[in-house]
Amino acid sequence: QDIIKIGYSGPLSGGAALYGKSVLNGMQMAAAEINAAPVEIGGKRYKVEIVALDDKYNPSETGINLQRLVQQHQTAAVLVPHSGGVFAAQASNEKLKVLLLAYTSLPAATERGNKLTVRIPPDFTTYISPFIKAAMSKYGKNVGLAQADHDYAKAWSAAFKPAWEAAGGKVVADNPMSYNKAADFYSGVSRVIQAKPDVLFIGGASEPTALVAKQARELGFKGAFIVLDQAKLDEMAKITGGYSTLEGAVGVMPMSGDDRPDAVAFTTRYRKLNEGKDPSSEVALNYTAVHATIAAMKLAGTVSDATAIRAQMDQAFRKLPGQYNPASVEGLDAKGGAIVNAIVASVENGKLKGQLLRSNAAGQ
Amino acid sequence: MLELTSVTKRFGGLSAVNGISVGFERGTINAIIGPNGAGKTTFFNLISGVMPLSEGRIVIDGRDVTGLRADQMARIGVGRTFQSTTLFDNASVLDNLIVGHRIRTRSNLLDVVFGTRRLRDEEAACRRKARDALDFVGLAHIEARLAGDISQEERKRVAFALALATDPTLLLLDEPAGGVNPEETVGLADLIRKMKRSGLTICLIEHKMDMIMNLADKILVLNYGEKIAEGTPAEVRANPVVIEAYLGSDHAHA
Amino acid sequence: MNAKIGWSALLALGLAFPFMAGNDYHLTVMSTAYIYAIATVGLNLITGYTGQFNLAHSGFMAVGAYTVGILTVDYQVPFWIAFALSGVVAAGIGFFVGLVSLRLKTHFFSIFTMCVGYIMFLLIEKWDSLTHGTGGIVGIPAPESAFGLDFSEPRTQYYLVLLFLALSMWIMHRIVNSLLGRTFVAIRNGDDLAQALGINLMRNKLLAFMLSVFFAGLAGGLYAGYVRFLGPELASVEHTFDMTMYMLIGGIGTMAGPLLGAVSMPWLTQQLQFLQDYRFVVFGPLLVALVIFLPHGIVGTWMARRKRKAAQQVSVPPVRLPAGKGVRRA
Amino acid sequence: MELFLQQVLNGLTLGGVYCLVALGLTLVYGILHVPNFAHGAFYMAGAYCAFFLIERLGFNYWLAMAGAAVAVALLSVLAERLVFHPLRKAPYLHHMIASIGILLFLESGVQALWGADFHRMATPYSQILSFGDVTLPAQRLLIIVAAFVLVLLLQLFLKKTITGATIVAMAQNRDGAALVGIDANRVAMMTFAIAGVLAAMAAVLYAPINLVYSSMGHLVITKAFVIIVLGGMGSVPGAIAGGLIIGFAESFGAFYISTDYKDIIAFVLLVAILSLRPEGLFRKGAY
Amino acid sequence: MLTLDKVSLSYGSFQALHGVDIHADEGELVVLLGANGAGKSSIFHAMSGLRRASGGSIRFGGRELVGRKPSQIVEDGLVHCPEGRKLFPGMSVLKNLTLGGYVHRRDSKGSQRLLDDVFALFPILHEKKDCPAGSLSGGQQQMVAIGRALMGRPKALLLDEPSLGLAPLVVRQMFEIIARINKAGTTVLLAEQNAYAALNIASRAYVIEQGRIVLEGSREELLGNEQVRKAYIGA
Ligand SMILES: Nc1ncnc2c1ncn2[C@@H]1O[C@H](COP(=O)(O)OP(=O)(O)OP(=O)(O)O)[C@@H](O)[C@H]1O
Ligand SMILES: Nc1ncnc2c1ncn2[C@@H]1O[C@H](COP(=O)(O)OP(=O)(O)OP(=O)(O)O)[C@@H](O)[C@H]1O
Ligand SMILES: [Mg+2]
Ligand SMILES: [Mg+2]
Repeated sequence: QDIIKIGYSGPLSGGAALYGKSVLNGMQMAAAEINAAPVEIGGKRYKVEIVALDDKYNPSETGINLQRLVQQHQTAAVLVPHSGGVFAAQASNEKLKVLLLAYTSLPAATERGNKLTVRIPPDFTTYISPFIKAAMSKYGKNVGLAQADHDYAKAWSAAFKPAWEAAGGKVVADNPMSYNKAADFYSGVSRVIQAKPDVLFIGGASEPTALVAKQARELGFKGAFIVLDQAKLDEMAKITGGYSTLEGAVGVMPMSGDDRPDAVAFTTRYRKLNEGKDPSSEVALNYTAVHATIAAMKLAGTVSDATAIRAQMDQAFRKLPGQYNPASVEGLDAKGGAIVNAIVASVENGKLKGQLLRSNAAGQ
Repeated sequence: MLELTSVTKRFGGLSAVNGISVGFERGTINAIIGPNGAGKTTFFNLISGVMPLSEGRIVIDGRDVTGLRADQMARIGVGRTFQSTTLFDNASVLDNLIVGHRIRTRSNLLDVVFGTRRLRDEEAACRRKARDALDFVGLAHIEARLAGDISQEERKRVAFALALATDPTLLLLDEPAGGVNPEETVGLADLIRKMKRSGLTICLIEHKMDMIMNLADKILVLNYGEKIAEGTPAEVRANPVVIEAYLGSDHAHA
Repeated sequence: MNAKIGWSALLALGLAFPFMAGNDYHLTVMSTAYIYAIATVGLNLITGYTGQFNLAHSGFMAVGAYTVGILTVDYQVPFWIAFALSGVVAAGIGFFVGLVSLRLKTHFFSIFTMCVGYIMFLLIEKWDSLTHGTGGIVGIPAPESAFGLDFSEPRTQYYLVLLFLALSMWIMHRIVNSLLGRTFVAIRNGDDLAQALGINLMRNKLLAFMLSVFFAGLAGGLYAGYVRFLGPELASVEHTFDMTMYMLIGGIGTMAGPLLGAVSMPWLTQQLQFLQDYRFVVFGPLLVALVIFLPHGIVGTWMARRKRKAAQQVSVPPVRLPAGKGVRRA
Repeated sequence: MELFLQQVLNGLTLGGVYCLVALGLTLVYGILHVPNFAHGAFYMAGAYCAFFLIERLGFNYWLAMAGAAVAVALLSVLAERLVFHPLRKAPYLHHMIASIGILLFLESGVQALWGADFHRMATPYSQILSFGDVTLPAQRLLIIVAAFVLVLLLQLFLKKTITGATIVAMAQNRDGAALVGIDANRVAMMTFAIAGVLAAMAAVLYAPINLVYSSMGHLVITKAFVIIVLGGMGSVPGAIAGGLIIGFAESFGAFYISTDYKDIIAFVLLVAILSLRPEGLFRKGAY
Repeated sequence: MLTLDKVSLSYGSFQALHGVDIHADEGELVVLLGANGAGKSSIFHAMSGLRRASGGSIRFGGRELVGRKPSQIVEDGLVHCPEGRKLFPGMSVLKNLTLGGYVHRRDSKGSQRLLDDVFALFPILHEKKDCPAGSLSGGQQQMVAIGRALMGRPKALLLDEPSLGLAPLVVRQMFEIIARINKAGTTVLLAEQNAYAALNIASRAYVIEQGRIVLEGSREELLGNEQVRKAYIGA
């Protein structure tokens, strides 16, 4: 019985360790499931092993780890969950002939033509117009921007602003904040509130996002929140002490609120394995990615030819049995980015209400 | 050669040196004495440019040097030693001394990178100068010892050598015999005389009256930053103001 | 003479390393370590030899890296030209930073430069139009082939970095052992005394500072061509701490120490990868122990012992007779 | 006007927390003559202690604060004994690296023990007070009041008690202190303990309006450094004034200039002030 | 009551004391004479524990002092009033004096009484009791230093060059006070360069050169010794 190794290089220590560990958790959960019934590829039976290395969120260490994973561990695929690491890995992954599973929503990860990259999360721009529709119709046309200031949030707001204006709205305040470096958001939030917005655009990591929402309420803000997808509404509710503070918030439906049967089954499984903790979308998507990678190997009939595996990834996602695809990835687009039919969630009367992003897929 | 006109230094409200005017002749030994805190070290700091003057004028060989920085003063030829000597303890005595002549060299970064002729010549010159200076103070035999391992008196001599390596014309010595025993003090006094013979002008601060009285051509007495007396050892020793403020009856008429 | 043999042996080892290394991973670790070694050797000049502890060093490394990144990606300047500028730009900025900061002494200087480092970091992060902000600079080209060498190959890259490391060491060796180096050391030992010896403090400290950040900039330029992606975290003060640690562990104020530290520590942290979560639980106390028990670093401790021995062989300290004045009491 | 007052209150809140951390740092500086980079980790440890006392053992907020203060004081004293005391004659670079070692150890230790998750500490005082248009959550008021009281107590302790005077005496003249019979080791340990207590209390006061996570100390410690340099190293009034200055600079900067650039404001302020007054605002000459 | 037996002391590689033997009986006033750097202060440092003797033994009232901490030695009743005063410059005169009684802090009444005595001894200090010690003149600072040492209720008092840098008038006053303290029952060890004045109030004296005791004798013996007159009195 041989072993397929899938590498991971991401933060396991320092400030971003929590995030890195959720990603790794999802990967390991998938590996455990596969190993329960070893796969057969090209006539051989395989087990899957996840090899994890810490890169402290530091791109140059990602570069080193990639080399190490490929050359010492002969990993066929490596998952990197941060954009800097992805870009650094892309300097050599083609030469190393290793499949790069990029967990970053930045379109640049796939737009630069790297032939061995798969972008796991969906393109965030698909969320923008349903979010705007939901918030603007009920709460008003003035939006204040108070999102985080890291790369992803910046890309989000850059796409969001023109869309909001195109929908007839007005940006009354634009005040990005350091969610992970600021000691206090009070002044920053009051600066945005001062412009009397109807809607606040917020988002970064869930917990500070929740603080921003909470402080906005404390300062008298009564409108809606548009929450960019990095922040998970369920995790935010834990910080704010329930959904009532988040009344009117629009965001992506968290895994725990996704009532599609595959998602519910996954959530139940995950809770059982993790002391009742809810899975986040990082867990679900990277779980799916590992399953899909193995499926692609099966389709390609090879565990080592990255080009052949990459060519089968789209198919692999499409054909993945529902139980292994809790996040409902429907396939890859032309550039290698995942297509996902997510659920847009809004908080109404203290409860999450969901609506599928593309209702034509509702018949699933 | 050195002319000071109403030199003053104030620290906040305190006048550490207050309106001192004095002149020192070329090739003489001049002592500055006074109680602790009288402003002697400060007086040296002013002459050597370590601190800017609050008021007054300093003229060396007819040239007004008021307001020059310490390194500029050194270039003009003012060398000095410090009340407590700092040497690089982990290097040999010679290595400590080589930098002393740096001031008279001109090689720069480019010379260093390209290893030019000039650099090599100047390094040799510095080495030679260091050896000469060490020879002059009578320590040629310890050039290879670590500076941290030599005795107190040897440190004082190395400090002299370091100052001599800068090719000074005026040498300021702050308590050169401080922490040195009476026997060795005699040796140091001889060394200071030898420097005088070689043409240097010397100013020194010292509490050891026996040494001063035998050595100095002229004594300047400070108290609370003011000049209270100036003159030959005999004059100063007989001066009642000095006896009152500093010498006490013990040293008078010794 | 001994030293020459030692250095030649080290160089030979460096040249032979790719043939001994099992795979490119080892080359990558080594090349990255060399890049940081160049920066560390630079830091050693201002901190170890001149005695001014600069905490903005990684900021200057980032300046060099971004010089290459911005010029090659946004202005299509060939790598080699941009690279040539990386050290110069860092030194240029170093001039202005040094002019203000070098008036301060000891930890005032350190904390001041720490703030300067932060400002550099924040500027890189916020100044989107120039630095691409938090997104970082993507797609930096590998150094163009020259003399028929393809610098996107790990092995040639390794030799390229090694070449610059050797050059840096050689230049540093020249500086440190020249009158200029002695001037810097004199400033470290006591700036009052140095000034009294006619050394212009500001000019020399500034020169040391600019040289030091020149090396940082150069290392940054190499980094840009090697990692080919740049993000603001390159400027974060943690990297300066890392370099300080390399310097201290190897032996601050020595030639070989910082090199040894910078090359060996990354291997140590790589070896500790298996500890995963516990990596720094082990590493932290290790660091403390090293500092307490080997205060002069590995090379420093060894050198001090050797020097003392050599010095004692040269001359026997003169024996002093007791003064024996007066009546010795009964 | 309300908005202005709002910023004043924000500045006081931030300034209060910064003051407490900076005071600990400046007291330790008086003893060590070296900035202690591990102080931020003590702050973090304080928040974690209290959090687990509340969550796992069901302590109430104030008891948890006391528990955290004791625990961090012990931790701080331990660091003094095991690390800084053996290093007391080493150059300051060594202290710095050693304190970074402690920092790495504590942070990764906390992470290994309790995971990297963000935690939220509940406050017993969740009311929101309003004065006209000025909003003030009770916890923020508590921070302001508590910081004020603690600073006052510390001042009284240092000025009015003989034990407090020993700390000041050590900072002013170490040999002199030994000669009147002050046990240098005891005072050093006491100072570290007080610094630990202040850091823990600051953390527990602040945690309910923020989050508890392993790198939470970074931010505060960097600011605290800026503060004690600004105020003059080792100066208690300087640390207080510096804390308030940075607190206000951040709240007003974030509001009136740019939230995005508010961190730069604090650092630029320091760089500007140090360029003009190298010895800080409150330090007269050298002693 | 105080005996030094073959005490040595080194600063790094430099040995400052080479086997020094000294003793002082209860109620004596013993003077240490020696040039700059002879090792007088080093002897005091070894006694008060500021520097650890590298060899030999120091016994005080039957107790070995080598290895004891300075704070314990003060508690034992041996108080050192150092060269250069080592005051707390930013603290008030009163605070400096109060801290002098630190080891007796439990007996605040006794300390209060002693404080009154000190103020009686140095009336000027009472006037200046709220001024920062650093702002006083040299002579006044010396008084604070002696007062502070007295507050430690010394059985034996080590005075290191109390006349250093003081105007002659103040010097004479200082020696009178020292004699008075001694008369009141405190054993005093006095290091001085001002040999003549010191010998005048001394019971016995030692002469130190280069870290070695080279001469010992009663006041009369030393005053009568030709070499001592030449080397240290200068007349
Ligand atoms: N940098 C300074 N800032 C403030 N005051 C100072 C400074 N330097 C010296 N002083 C003060 O100026 C006065 C004169 O000091 P100085 O060191 O010149 O005395 P000195 O005569 O050399 O004494 P000693 O014999 O003890 O060396 C003293 O009162 C001292 O406290
Ligand atoms: N901290 C130190 N480090 C190195 N050497 C020292 C130190 N303190 C004193 N010495 C040296 O030890 C010797 C004895 O010094 P000590 O201070 O005991 O002399 P002293 O007799 O008190 O002189 P003074 O009359 O100047 O006070 C001197 O040579 C001095 O230079
Ligand atoms: Mg002086
Ligand atoms: Mg003495």
